[in-house]
Parts: sequence; structure tokens; C-alpha cells
Amino acid sequence: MWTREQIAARAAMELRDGFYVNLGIGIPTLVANYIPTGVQVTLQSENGMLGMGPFPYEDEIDPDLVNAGKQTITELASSSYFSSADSFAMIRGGHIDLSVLGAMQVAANGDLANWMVPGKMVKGMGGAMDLVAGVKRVVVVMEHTEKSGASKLVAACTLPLTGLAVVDLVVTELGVFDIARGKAPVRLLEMAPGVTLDEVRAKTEAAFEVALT
Amino acid sequence: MWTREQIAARAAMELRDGFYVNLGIGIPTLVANYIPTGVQVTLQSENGMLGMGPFPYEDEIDPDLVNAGKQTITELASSSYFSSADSFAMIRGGHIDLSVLGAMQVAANGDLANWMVPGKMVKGMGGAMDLVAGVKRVVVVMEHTEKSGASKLVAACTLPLTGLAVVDLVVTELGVFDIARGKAPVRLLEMAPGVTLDEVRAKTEAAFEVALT
Amino acid sequence: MASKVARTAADALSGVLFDGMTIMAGGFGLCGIPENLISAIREAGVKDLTVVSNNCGVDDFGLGILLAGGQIKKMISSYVGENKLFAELYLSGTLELEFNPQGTLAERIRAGGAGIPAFFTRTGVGTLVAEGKEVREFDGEHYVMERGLTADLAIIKAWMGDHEGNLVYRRTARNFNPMMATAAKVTVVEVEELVVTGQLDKDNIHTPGIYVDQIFKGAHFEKRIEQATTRPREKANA
Amino acid sequence: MASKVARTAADALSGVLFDGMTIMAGGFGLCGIPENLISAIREAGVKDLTVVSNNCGVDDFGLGILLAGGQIKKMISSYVGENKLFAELYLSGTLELEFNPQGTLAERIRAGGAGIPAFFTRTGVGTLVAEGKEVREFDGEHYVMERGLTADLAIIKAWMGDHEGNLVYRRTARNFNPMMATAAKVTVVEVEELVVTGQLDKDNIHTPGIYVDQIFKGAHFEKRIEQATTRPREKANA
Repeated sequence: MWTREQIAARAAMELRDGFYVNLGIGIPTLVANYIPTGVQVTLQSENGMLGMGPFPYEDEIDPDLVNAGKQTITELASSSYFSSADSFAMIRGGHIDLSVLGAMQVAANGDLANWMVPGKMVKGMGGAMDLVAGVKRVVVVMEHTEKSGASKLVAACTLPLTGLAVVDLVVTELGVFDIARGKAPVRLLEMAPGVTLDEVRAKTEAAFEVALT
Repeated sequence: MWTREQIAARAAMELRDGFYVNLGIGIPTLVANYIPTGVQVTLQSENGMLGMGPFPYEDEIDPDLVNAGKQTITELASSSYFSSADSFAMIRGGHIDLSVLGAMQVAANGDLANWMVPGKMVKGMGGAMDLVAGVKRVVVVMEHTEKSGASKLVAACTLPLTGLAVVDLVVTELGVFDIARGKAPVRLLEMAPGVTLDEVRAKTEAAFEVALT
Repeated sequence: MASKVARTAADALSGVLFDGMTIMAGGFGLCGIPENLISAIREAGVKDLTVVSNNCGVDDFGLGILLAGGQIKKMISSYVGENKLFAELYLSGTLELEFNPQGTLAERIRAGGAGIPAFFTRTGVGTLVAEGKEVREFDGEHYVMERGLTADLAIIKAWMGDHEGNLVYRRTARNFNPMMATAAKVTVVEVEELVVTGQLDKDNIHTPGIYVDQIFKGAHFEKRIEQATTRPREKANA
Repeated sequence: MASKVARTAADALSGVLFDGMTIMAGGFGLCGIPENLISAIREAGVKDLTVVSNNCGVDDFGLGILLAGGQIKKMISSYVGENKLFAELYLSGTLELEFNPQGTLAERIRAGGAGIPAFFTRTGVGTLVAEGKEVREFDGEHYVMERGLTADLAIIKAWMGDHEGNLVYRRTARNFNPMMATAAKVTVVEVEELVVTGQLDKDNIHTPGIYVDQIFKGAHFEKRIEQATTRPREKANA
């Protein structure tokens, strides 16, 4: 089984040199710590920045410089700032190569649900719907199951959707699944150390083919 | 009868203090020379500039600084530059107070034709259609008749249109006409010195009421 | 020409506010919010407001103080997670809420200012966001039609501005401010530095003065930080 | 990371050109045109081009030289008045021409780059421009639906650029360049000054590097002036 950090590290292997990347809040943010050697990526923050640097030292904090999670950050030599309209023109227009996002449910047909649970207070979708609709490749990192034990990799989403047929790849503590935006059957590509196929089958509602390499 | 310069001077009386104004090519450009004392206006150039200054001295010419007629110009302390998309967002969004344009025909219903004559080489509409569709108040300056003697203030445009019901006021060498975008009958507001009502009637195809002040 | 320069926030808003109006408020989280203008609106006590803003501040700062004052009837936002009072008011049915995807919200405002009444986007197709809206196919893909958005008033925070109303924003404090400045009948701006016209770089004016009706130097900027996240300083290589 | 910096225009275009492709070319009149790239395309001899550009140069400069080379099949423009050869080719049926209102052209390109397949505008309603297009009423006004526009290649002229592809334009030479940089599969840029990444003001980058595939310092900039219009210098107040 992979830890949160290991999930992030595995997702980071999807990064390619020269990619422009948007990372969501939570585990996706950790992906920035595992960018492979020799791979240079540029991080976009959807509130209006390209070329996001690391968190600041305490004496560098600037209230005018935050990321999409409202955390203080820093700039790089290559950074540029722009409006939210220009930022989402960049996202919607297909200029971001890859996004890593969290999820509540991913379905075999590539559908994604990650913004609301009916009956609970809804905080809003923020930029998630725009990201999944616009980014070239969408990688989901999530826990494989709910606390209840229910699978989050489902036959069909029961929660309200964030996007239709938008997920390319899912990484959980159990392994890696190719979703291919629902254009092909789901394939199990990798299993985390110590995980058995029986365990994956038991915890996965979506039908999948085994394509371990 | 008014000269071209006098037509421009009369059109300039439509300017109000604080107006943002777009002037077309030809007689409209001359309007800038007759801005009334105490009235301050800001000139927009639709290629991407707000706050257009006068033509440059010869040693000030800058190939990177031209107006919508591709003439070299200068900047002012208040100037700003932006893209053509941002410039036409400004125009289309109704932020320009007044535009002065030339015309081939203006109709009693406010229709304007000023960009093409079928059978002749057409140069294109440039920004004219955007201006008449977006600017709050459209003033046309033109010669009252064709060289053939045909009236240019017509009952209905026979030339291809630039815009439907877009003209507010027309100034010609004979006088000033309120068109009111076709929402009311055309009214003759002023006659140039030495012009008689009979002459105006003879040279005007559009029906109009006389409302001289 | 009538001056655009006001002395105070209250000055700048004089004659502009009315009950039931729609206000666009710049900012992302607490970053780049017009805090002086929000305080003045709190003071003025105007109510039944529809507020268009990506977020709704926190309980005691930003738009949160208008919520606390019971002044907001409806929010049009993309994310309101940082505010306990918001949840209470919403769950008790006191507050209306319209969620827009963040990019759709930004583009609706840009469209509103640019004279575009509607546009198509892939964002939200097949979700609750598309319910009741036209969905159309272009070149084999489905898109939902979204409408341009305008307001009675935009309250804007810029870093620097001149007497003409030309504005420059700083870093990610730009966010929703530039579009909102274009999309309201009246645009009022607070700046940290008010300079003489001609001091700003003409090639780098983010909001041209044409969009600005009133501008003033803010009396006080708290610029509160929502999530101060830092890293430890490495040991010096001594 | 693979470098975006090329040595020459030919270098920057290597492997990009093909017959029948669509090219967006920045510039307004002769102001802000990518003259080095146009020359390289002339050299390359690629043909049957569809060119999206507000104008088409003059007879012996700018896009005019591609016309003279018989390389252009179709122009999408708003105004082509400065070019005699253009008229001849058009009247003889050799050249196709699609006129767009200038603002509609600018917005179609912006939409193409921003993932917006269609939008509504009042521009052109009731004119030839609206023929065959959907016209729809919003809030009592009529609007015509226009489509987003994209291209295989955008050729762009900026004033300064860095190794990352961040660009800054100068004065009215900005015009169509920023939108076109966002709307093509491949964007190639010539600059007057190529600087090290970090030298440009991060708050004032007009085109972020994400939109730029190749960038080079132009070998020669003629920057021809179409209409040198001057005023006499007043006598000195001696």
C-alpha cells in the first residue's frame, strides 16, 4: 500500500519535461515535491499565475502572492501574473498539459465527482469543473475507498458530477488505473507493494482489466 | 454652406466634457482640431490605444505608434495601450461615449451604409461595424449628396449596411439632422449659413420635419 | 473635466448605493479585496444586495462583514468554504446562493464588460451547472451556453492608480479585479498608491481609466493573510 | 527542458510549414508585423495558405510579399485597402477573401485561444456579415453568433521576450499579436530584444511563455511606416 506521499510520487511520474501543470489542493499539492530529476515543469495557479515557486520563508510572506488554495507562495524568475479571466482562458483553451486533482468518485466511463455531497453544505466547485473540461490530461489521486469501505472507483458516479468522461488516470494507495476518459475499459496498470489482486478486486466497484507491466 | 472644416467644427460641438471618443478616418479626424474650450475628451484608437495625442513632429515619428488610419501619432501623459481584443471589448461593451464616422448613405430609420459598393473592389469594413454596434452615440459627417447629385440622406439604404438603426445625428454641408436611431421622424435641427429650406428639401430624399432652433 | 479622485471610500460611493443593487467585488479569498470599500458599504447599511465575488471573505473580514450585517441577499460565487456564518445563513434559507465554476464566472464577467451577451464553454457540461441551459454541439464536442454578467457597481482594489483612473495590480492580487472593473455601470477603485497621471508605464496599464468612475487612496490596508504557509529556512552553509 | 530559443526565422519554422496550412499573422497595417518570419515563409515557398491577418501588407512589404509569391489562397481580414496586387488577384478570382469586422475578428481569435467555440455579438446584425449565421435575441436586442478561430501556426512580433517565451509588446505594435499567440497549434515569435528569463517585469508580461513554442531575435527590422503623418514644429519661443 502506498502512503499519501507515495501516491503523490507516483502521480509525479506522469509529468513530462516542459509540461505546464496545475495541481489541486491536498495530495495533488504534494506532487510538486516529487518532480523527477531531469524533468522541468511549470506550475500554473488558476487564480492568475504561471511559474509558481515554493512556499516562502517566514520573512518572505506577501499577502499579494497566494496560490489557488489561498496559501502564501513565491515567484520564480520565469513567473508571470494575469487576471482570472486570462488564467481560465489558458485552462479552457487547452494550454495546460496536465492536472492532478482529488476526487470523491471516478467512474469507469471517465466521469468525475469531486465537489458536492447532496444534503451536506456545499462549498462550491471553485475551478475544478474548468480544469477537467480544459486540461489535456487529468490524473486523479485519491483514497481507494470511503471510510465506510465503499469503493470510490465506481461503475457509475452516484454523486453530482464535476465532468463527463474527463479522467485519464487514477492513482490510489492500491495502484494505478488507466481510465482513458472512458474510451476503453479500465485497466489496472500497477499495484502498490504488498497489495494483492484479490484485494484490489474486493475494493473496486468498477470493472477493470488487469494489464500489469 | 459649410466647408469640410466647418462640418468637423459643428460635429465637435457634440462632444461633452469627460467623453471618451472614437473618430473615423477623413473629416471625422478633423473633429479633433475643434474640441470646444473647457471640454476635455479622450480619444480612443481602435487598434489599441486610449489617449491619442497629436501627429508627431518629424523627429518624433515612431513606427510602433500609429492610429487606426495607420498614421503616425503621439501619446499623452494619460495614454494606455492594449490589444485589439481589449480595444474592441471596450467598444462593443458600450464604454465609448461617442463616435464620429463618415458615410455613403444614412436612412431615415437610422441605418448606415459606409463600407461597400457592389461591383466595386471592396476594401473591407475595418472596425466600422463594431463601432456603430457598440458606441453609445454615433454622429455621421458626410457630404449631403453624391457627385451625381443623388441624396445620401435617404428613405432607405440601397447600399449594403454597416449597421441597423445606429445613427443618432448627421452633419452635412447643408445642416444638422437628428436621426435618433430611427426611433422618431428625422428632424432638421440647423441649416448652414446661406442654405435655404428649399435647397435642403431638394437635396434630401429622406422625409424630415423642420425643427430649427 | 470632472475629477475622478475622491478623498475617502464614503466619498467615492456617495450617491451610488441603493437597496437591492448588484455589486461585483474583486479579490480571490482575502487577496486583492477592496477592504476600504467593503467597510464603507458596511457603514452605509445598504441591504438586499446581490454580490458577485469568487468567495465571500471570512467571518470577520472581507465580504464576511456584510454577511454579518445581514446586508447580502444573494451571492454569485465559485467557492465559499472559509466562512461559518455563510453556512448558517445558507442552511437557514436566509441567503441565496448561485455557484458558478470559477472560470465560467470570470468569463461571464469579462463577457458582460465586452458586450457579449452569451458564449459557449465545455465547462460544466453534464453537471448541475448545465441544468436549464442550452447545450449545443460544435465540431463533435458539447458545450453549454453561459450568459454575460453585469452589475450596478464594481468595487475594485488596485495597487497603483493615477488621476485618470489608469490602474496597475500587483502579483496575484489582480485576479477578478480587471474584469469586474469593465462590467459595472459604476466602478469605484481603492488603491494603495495614487499617483499623478503620466507616472504609470503606458504599455503596462492593466485597467485603462475609461473603466473607472471614482478612485481614492485607501485609508488603511490590513491585507490579512488567509493561510500563511511557510517553509523552514535551510541552515546557512557556513 | 528543450529550449524554445531558435537562432533564425528559418530555424524557428523548421518542420512547421506545410502546403494548405492556416497561418495567423500579427500586426495592424505594417505596425507590429513579424517581418522576419514573413520573409522566411516567402523563402520556404510553402503555398495554398489561408492567412488570418487584419490587413495584407503593401505590395512589396509584409504579407504583400506572400501574395506576390502566389502563396496565399485565402485571406481572413477586416481591411485590405493598401494593396494593388490584392485587388488584381481578388478580381481575377485567384484569391479568396473573407471579411470580418475588426472587433469580431479580434474576438474570434481570442475565443479560439480561450476554448470558446462560439459567442454572440451585436456587430454585423442586419448586414452581409450576419448572412447564414444564427441571430438571436437577448434582453430585447439582436445578436449574431460568431465562431472561435484557430490556426496551425501563429507568427508573432513582440518587442522583448525571454528564454521562457514571456513576451512584451510596445505601444500600438501590440494589436492582434497577443490573441494570435494563444490561438494556434504552434506559435513562433520574433523579438527585437531577447533577454534572459527573469529580466521582464512579472506583473507586466503581455503573453506568458506557455503560449510560445519558438522564439528568436529578428535579424533585421525595417519597421516600415505606412503613413508618416507629422505636424510642423512651432517656432521656438525665443
